[in-house]
Amino acid sequence: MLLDWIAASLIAIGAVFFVAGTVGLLRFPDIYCRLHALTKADGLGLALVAFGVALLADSAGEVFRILLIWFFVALASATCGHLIARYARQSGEGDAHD
Amino acid sequence: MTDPLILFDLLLGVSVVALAVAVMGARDLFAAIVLFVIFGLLSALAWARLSAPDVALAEAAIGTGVTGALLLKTLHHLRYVTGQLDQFAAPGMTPAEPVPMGVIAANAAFCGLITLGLAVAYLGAPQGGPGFDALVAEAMPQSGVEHPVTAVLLNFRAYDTLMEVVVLLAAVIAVWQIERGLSDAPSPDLGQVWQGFARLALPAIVVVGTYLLWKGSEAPGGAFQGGAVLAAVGLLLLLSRAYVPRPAHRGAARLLFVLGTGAFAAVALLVTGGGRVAFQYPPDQAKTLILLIEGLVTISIAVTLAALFHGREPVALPSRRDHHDT
Amino acid sequence: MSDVPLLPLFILMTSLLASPVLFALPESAARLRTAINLGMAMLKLALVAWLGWKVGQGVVYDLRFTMLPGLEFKLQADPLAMLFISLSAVLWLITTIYSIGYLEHGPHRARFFGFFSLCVAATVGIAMAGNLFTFLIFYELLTLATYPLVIHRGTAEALRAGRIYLIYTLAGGLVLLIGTLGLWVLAGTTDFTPGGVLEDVVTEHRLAAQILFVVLVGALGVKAALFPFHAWLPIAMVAPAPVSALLHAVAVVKAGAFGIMRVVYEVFGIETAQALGMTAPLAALAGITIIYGSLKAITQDDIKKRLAYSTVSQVSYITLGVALASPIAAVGALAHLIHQGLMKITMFMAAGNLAEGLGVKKVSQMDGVGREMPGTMLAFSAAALAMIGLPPLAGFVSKWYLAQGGLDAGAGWVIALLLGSSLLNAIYFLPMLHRAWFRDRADTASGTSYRQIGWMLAAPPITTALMVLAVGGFANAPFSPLEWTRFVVAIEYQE
Amino acid sequence: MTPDLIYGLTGIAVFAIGLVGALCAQDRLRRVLALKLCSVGAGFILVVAAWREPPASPDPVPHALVITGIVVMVSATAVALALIRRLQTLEAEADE
Amino acid sequence: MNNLMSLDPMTLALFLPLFGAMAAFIAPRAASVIGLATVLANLGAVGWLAFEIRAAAELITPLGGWAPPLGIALRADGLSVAMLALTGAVGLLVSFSALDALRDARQRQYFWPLWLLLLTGLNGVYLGTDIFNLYVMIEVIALAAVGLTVLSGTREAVRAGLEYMYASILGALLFLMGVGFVYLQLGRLDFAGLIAATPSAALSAALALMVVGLLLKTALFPLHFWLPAAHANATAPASALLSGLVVKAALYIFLRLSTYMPLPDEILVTLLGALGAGALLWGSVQALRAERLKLLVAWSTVAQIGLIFIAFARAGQVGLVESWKAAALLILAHGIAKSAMFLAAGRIKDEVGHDIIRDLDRSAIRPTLAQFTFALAAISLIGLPPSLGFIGKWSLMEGALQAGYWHWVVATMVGTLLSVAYFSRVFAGFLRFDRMQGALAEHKGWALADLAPLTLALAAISLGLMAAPILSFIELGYPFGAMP
Repeated sequence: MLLDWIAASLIAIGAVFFVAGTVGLLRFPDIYCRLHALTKADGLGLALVAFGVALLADSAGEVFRILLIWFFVALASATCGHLIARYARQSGEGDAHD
Repeated sequence: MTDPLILFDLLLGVSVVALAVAVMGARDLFAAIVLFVIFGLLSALAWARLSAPDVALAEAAIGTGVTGALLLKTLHHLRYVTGQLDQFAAPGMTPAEPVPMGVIAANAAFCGLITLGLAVAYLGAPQGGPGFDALVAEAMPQSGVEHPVTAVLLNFRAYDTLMEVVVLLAAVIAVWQIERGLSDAPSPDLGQVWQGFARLALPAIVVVGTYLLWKGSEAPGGAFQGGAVLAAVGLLLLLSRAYVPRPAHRGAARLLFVLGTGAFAAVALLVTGGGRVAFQYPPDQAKTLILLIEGLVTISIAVTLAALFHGREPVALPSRRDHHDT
Repeated sequence: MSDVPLLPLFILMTSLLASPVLFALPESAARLRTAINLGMAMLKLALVAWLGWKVGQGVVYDLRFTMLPGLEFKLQADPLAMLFISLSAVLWLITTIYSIGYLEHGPHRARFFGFFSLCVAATVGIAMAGNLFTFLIFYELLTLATYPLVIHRGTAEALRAGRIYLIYTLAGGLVLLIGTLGLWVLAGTTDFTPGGVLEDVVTEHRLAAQILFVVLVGALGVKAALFPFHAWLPIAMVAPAPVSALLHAVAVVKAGAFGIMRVVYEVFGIETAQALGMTAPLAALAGITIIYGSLKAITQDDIKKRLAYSTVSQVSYITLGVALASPIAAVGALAHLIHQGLMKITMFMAAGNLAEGLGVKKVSQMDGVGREMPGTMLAFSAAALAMIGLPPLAGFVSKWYLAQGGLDAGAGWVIALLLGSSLLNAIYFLPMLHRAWFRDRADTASGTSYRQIGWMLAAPPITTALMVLAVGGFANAPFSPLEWTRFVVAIEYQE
Repeated sequence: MTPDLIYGLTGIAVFAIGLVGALCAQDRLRRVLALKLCSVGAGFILVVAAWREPPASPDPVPHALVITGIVVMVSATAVALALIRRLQTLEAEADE
Repeated sequence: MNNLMSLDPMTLALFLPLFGAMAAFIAPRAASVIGLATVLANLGAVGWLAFEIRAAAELITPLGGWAPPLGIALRADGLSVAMLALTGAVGLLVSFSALDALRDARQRQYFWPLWLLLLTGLNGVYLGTDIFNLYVMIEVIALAAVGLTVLSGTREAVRAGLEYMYASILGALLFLMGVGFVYLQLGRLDFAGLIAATPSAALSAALALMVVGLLLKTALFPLHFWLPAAHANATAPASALLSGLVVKAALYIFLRLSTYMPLPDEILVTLLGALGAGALLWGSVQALRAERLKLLVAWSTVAQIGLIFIAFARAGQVGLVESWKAAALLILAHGIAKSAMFLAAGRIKDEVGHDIIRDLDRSAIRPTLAQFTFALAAISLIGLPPSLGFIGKWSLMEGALQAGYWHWVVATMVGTLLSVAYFSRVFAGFLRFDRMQGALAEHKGWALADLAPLTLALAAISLGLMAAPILSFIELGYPFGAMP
């Protein structure tokens, strides 16, 4: 029961981070700020949610798989952030308020 | 007592519709494609919610993943051709004139009318009404597999599935035909971080794809989902230029495209005889045959989807990147 | 000789099968083409003679082939058909000879003779059609086969004429299709039956039957050049002379007139047609056409145009004879079918010779041509005099019977009509003869001197002119057209 | 209120949006997107129709049909996109 | 080999072209040989099937041994065999002419697999009994057909092909949505289920969606916008296949569906007829205005499809038994004549070097036989006796007269006259030579390549004489009304 509550609060906090990241994505002026908001907030949010869900899992195998998912999503997210930043810098787009 | 998740359903439903409107309304094509990908993923979520995990997987992997990749590749090509490649968020191919309100209103009204008409018909139909449930339950023991969707796909309605693979084959032939002699947009150099990611992700994807295929006979998953995931391997290889298609590979590629369809059709034909018709697997060999077909079809699907992403058939690379090659 | 049931089919095939062979021959194979043309024409003549003999003996030929359930393709050889087939067989041979002479050096001979052959096949088919459905098939075939002949010269003018011709005749064919359908729906059969097939229907569907009559006769009237559907005929004069000869004497115009005969006699039956009150208006229309054609002919300077309007007028004699609903008039009508053919073909071939030999194409250029080309002009003169109705020539015989028939039917105005028409005929033919024989050749008129024409051009008009003399002079001999006509009329009037 | 009702109407709305888009959109790529929306809409209807009130399990046949539909659609999309790429190249060459 | 002996001809007709397509794709160098052999074998299978149908009237094979509605059955009756035979025979002759018409090796290499896949799809449609299966089949047809449309690779062809693709996908998706509604209401998707169903709102919606989708695919006015450009810009063999065969598949499905799920309202039937009349007029007017020969032929397809819908509509719900026969005859007639015409037009274009109607006479080269073929095909399309087109028109008008529908008779007549008008534009070009420059070449174009179109054109004319046996054949198995 307690575990349930902890899990729920972790997921809720994770969701808050996601919301914050999304607000940042929508509100920040240029591409680097947006990336910053997105990668940071989402990375943390994802971790919290994944951890929360892992607490609710039935078996060790399931926990393992959730962690695997977290690992790969985080990796992909980081790579994407890198690619966007790199592309923005190459095309000189980051300076413009777009 | 309503299901507590109904709120979630409502929210999801509204989001899906809103995203659909956004996909049509977004002024930037790139944004439209990204919105479309989100739309597809949320739709898949909805289908998972409707106890259709196989469909959700297929939609996420093929309907959204592969389709999204195809769309982005095309957008990239268009911008290359029209010389807009350098702009980070170029406007769409259409002049970005604002659409008059009257047109929007008319479209909305038209849209509403169709929705209304179909909704009336939908609400008049029996909900959760008759279906194949009983027939499938009755036939399952003879199907050779434990998962009903796989049984339908590869046994009860295997004819449909064969033709579906044929559609895929037709698509790749048509694409090769259409794009012959077409020059490529230069693929972007994605840098070291990307290469590292690709190296790490590749084996994991192979494992996941194979796992999906293997699980297909008893649980959600199967040839199409597995094939799509494996196709991602192909996409990664192509994007990271770890694999560059060459003319010499054409024959092998043709063979791989045809492999699944050919094996499927051959098995379907060869089981006939002794009173059995096409597709009528002998019950004791049904599982083996179905697994054989699934395995080969998965390979073909993966290769075909990757080829659809790559587009034109492999041609000799020009010595210099030239606008009009071959 | 044993009986050959497929004889009508063979006759059809002599020209139908010749056609693709002629198409396939290279332009340069002139000898072979001539051999095939003449051989087939003679073969057909022989077969027709045989068939005529058999039919005269009372043998019934009836070939059927089901095309749609209940709807048959049917060939028959009744006496009426024999009349028309004989005409076409004889004139085909003559026109073929003439065409070979006429087109010896022209382009597209393969095409010309292919369609020419097809055209004759269609005419034979029209003659032997056993029901309206079969008639329709050959009627449309005739249109298609004659169109390329009309525009054979390939000039812009020819193409314009061809387009008008095609629109008129195909529209007529379409209306005929509707009429055939209507007959099929109304009567359940389209068979040609002496006495008609609508007797039982008319009491109940009087209006429908009346409409059907108008539709059918109107459709056929297009090819028969019945006023006001005649406009295509003078325009189609741009065709080469042998084509004009064929069109006017044998094929197109006659197909229409023959069709009217079939419809009045064997679809409606003369009594039914009378009962419907349709014969009198038809006779009146024919009368109008006769006078109108003659009046228009007078004003034409172009020889072929004058002849064309003359045809408009003369063909309506046939319709008139049919519409008068008297057996005697019918004899006149049927005889005129033959007589007009012989007379008109003579004149067209003669006109063609004038154009070939002297470059004369207009009446005003005809001064003194008789001395330059006496044979041709003698033939022309004989035919013209016959056309006017000089006894005992062919035209007189038909007009005589028509007049008698008019009296028989109680239509006295026919006498006046015929007298008036003959007067008009004289007005437009006699000046031509006068110029040809009694005026001096004006050297400056056309500027061209006489060019020798071969026997293939010279002989045919003289031959047909002799026939014109013969059918008039020996009208009462056994197996003359007139005698045969009486035989036919006896059947149609079920006497 | 049950999920099938909600998602059924969702599917119909998505289909209608796609239909109107396919008829009205000017841009070539967006018309492909519109068609894709139509196919998802049709998929919704079949998935919804297969749904049964839990604990009953859904009818597997429509699921199989939708999977088939998805694969068919990706094939058609690929061909349409190839045509778009080709056409754009040809037009660009003609402009030069 | 004992296994193969127990195969039934329907399965063969499906699998032969499929294997042929795969073989032709794998071995591009041997594609022509493989293709021809496959098309021949396919015709053999169809012949065998026709033979069996004559005896048994209908054949059913439940694939996989699973009876419908769970499984999918193949079913053949007189009508479907007639369509298969049309496809097989026209396909064979088009294949022959493709040997000559496709001179580019790469075109040839892709033509065969695409065409054989198209054949697979067409055969599948004619043997299908399950509406979802039909959806998959029309997608097979669509992809292969689009591939064939753009075979020439010109800008116009690709643009037309893209429009065609959009229309095809949209039509198929409308159909799929209809399939969804059928499942929603009935819980099954086979024809037998449709026949047994009682009318309901969902089924009406399903029918509406499917019919609109099919009309889009078959290009009934005003949904024809994609057709003229697509058919006019394809290479000649592809045009022949598209116009002669591909649009017929959707028409066939429409014919089946509209009888299994009768249109709920007489007004709708009349509306379809009115659209047909609109197509007849609009297509003819556009054909009159077309500047290029192939475009004229393509517009005439629009008009002819309108005629087929008039045939469908003219007797309404009550007399449909006769209506569908007239429609089927017209479908067969158009399939044969139009493919002959497109092949002939392609030959003319190849020989003369262009297909501008106005300038057709300017050339010293006169592909006589191709022009003759064109004229013969036109005779059938105009509906002059004794062609098959005439028989179709005759049965159409006979039924309309009997039912007292004068307006359909008038519409048909007007359409016929217009077709005379626009085809005579072409004939005039063939026959005039006064503006010609240079010497007249003699009988140019007597090529072996003319043989296939000529055969088709002659068949279109002479099959009219066979109308009675054809009619009694398509009645076999009583395609409409009775079902397993």
